[in-house]
Amino acid sequence: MTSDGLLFSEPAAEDDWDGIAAETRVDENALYLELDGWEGPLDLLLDLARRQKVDLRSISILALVDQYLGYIERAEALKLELAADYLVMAAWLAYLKSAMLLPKEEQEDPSPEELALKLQLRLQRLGAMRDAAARLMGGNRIGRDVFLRGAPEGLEIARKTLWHSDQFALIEAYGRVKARTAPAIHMVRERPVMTLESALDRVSHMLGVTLDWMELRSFLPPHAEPRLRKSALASSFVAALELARLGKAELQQEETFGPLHLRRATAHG
Amino acid sequence: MDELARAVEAALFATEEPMTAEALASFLGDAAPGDVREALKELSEFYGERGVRVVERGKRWHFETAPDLAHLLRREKEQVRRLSRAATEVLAIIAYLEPVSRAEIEAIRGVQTSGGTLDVLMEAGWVKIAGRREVPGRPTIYATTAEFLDHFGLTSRKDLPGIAELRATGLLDPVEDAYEDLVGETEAERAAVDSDEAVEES
Amino acid sequence: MDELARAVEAALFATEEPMTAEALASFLGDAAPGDVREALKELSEFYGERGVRVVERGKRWHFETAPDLAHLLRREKEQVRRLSRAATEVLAIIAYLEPVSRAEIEAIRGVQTSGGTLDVLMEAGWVKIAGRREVPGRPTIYATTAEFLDHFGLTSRKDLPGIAELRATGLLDPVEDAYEDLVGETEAERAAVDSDEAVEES
Repeated sequence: MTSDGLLFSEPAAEDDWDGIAAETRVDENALYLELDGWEGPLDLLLDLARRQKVDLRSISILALVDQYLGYIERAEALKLELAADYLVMAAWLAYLKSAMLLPKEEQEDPSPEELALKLQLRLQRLGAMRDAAARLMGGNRIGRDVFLRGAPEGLEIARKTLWHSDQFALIEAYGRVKARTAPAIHMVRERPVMTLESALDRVSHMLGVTLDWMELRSFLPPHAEPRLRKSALASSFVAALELARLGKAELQQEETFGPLHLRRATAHG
Repeated sequence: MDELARAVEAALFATEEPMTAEALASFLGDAAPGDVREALKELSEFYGERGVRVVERGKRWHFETAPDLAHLLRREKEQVRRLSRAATEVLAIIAYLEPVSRAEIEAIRGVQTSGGTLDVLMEAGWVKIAGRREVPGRPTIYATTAEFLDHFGLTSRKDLPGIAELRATGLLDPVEDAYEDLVGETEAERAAVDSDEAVEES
Repeated sequence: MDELARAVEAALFATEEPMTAEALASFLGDAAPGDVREALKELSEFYGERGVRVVERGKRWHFETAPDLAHLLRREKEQVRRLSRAATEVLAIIAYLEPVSRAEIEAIRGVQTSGGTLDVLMEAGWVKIAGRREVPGRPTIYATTAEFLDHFGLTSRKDLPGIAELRATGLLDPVEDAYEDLVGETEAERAAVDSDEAVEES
């Protein structure tokens, strides 16, 4: 909207309106239009209605419609660009006016009376709120009418933390630290084993004693505990394979998983 | 002057924010809120016509200067927030009709309310979001705050200028309700209310 | 109460700075400084033993709350909080091995110790700075205080159970127990015994 072409009297266009001068001053001689100053068509209508200088409950809606339409016409004559909502309101009011002038029996539903009454009620409400705003702003406002203490000492509750713990927590914490940070040493449990070297020695030595086939198990240490016996069996088996590979022993097994026999290799070439 | 009254007087003098009787009681240790309220009333009466007074604003109490001295003090101290006309209207609508949705505000003003207007009022601490209306769309509804009452010198919303009269004349009711009320009346009454009677006859 | 006294009272209340009688007189328009001084004296007497008073400090006047109520307006509220796990660990290390530097505490805990943890312990009054270690960098070393012994119900640090006792009460991790079972006394245990002895010696 522009504010340079202009037909009507001032609606207060201040940005910092504090509501004290609520009544719009009516100055019929200095009418100019500044649509920016109105908060939409309803606001303009309220302003026009108030110019009728009667209670909002007894304004003439027909006169109000004429005023509004006249206003819009003048704005158009001045080639003012009007916001769409002002034109919509103008069209609606023009319709309302024509409907109101019809004989009662030709009136449609909703009746123009109803529409007019509702418009009037809306204007009353807007007017009431506008007055209320003005009175509200006119009250004893802090910083304008009443003043608070300039330099209040302030109330203060200093929060002080009282730390609490106990002996058990302390000792437990130390235990936790010590346990967590004790050097970690990984030990492999000592187990009785027969190494491959000792099995080789043992088996080749025993092979030297006899020429007969001997079962592998008879090479094992006689009274060994079960864990050592297991280790000795594995080592002796590997030793037997090794001796066979070197051509120092011969192996024989009758059946799968059957007893494994070995004897000294006969020197035959 | 008893010790509690002295303590309440001092605390109210020293505080930077208005305080409820309960807050004062809790601040002053183990005082009974009832006793504090009693002390506040006494103080309020005691200061009465002095240069400063003790007032209640939305259940919170504070000291302020007497309003009739405004002209003496205003000169250098005026620091009031200037509000746009739109903002004052929106504030009034919220105050008188709370809680209201933006659509309801707009219905009364006949124009859209820019988000900035509500922001200004919320930033000032005078308006707060008061939940949502349980209707389709669940619109946000707005209400005024204790700071609003404080700033505008109102003891409670009942103190809003003219609110009782506005309520009695139905001006706080929606247009539709008001219309129903009106057309429910007899023809005679309607004619009296109907402003366009003369026009219709012409 | 005359109008000037009311105005002086309100002005003194609203001002942010103490004001001289002359400044008040000029602020309040055409009041005579003598009258203002008279009003100030009246006010000062009037408030007398109330919760607030009007006082003169170096020719400037202001309102203040009664000094005997200061304890009510600025109060300390004590809040009991339990020491965090981390802080308890740090405290335990200091208690068992004091005096220790932060680096030593960290080496023992295996994690960094935030400055805040030591601050909390010092705020609690249980740990104090016990000088500096005369090594490169001269790190601050920490020790426990008498309040520490008091709070934890210890007569002296000798009352703290040694590692052997901790183990007996199951306060050491089972992993460590198993380890000790297997290898018997180790470097680690000897170190622990050493520190026990250190505690007992101190």
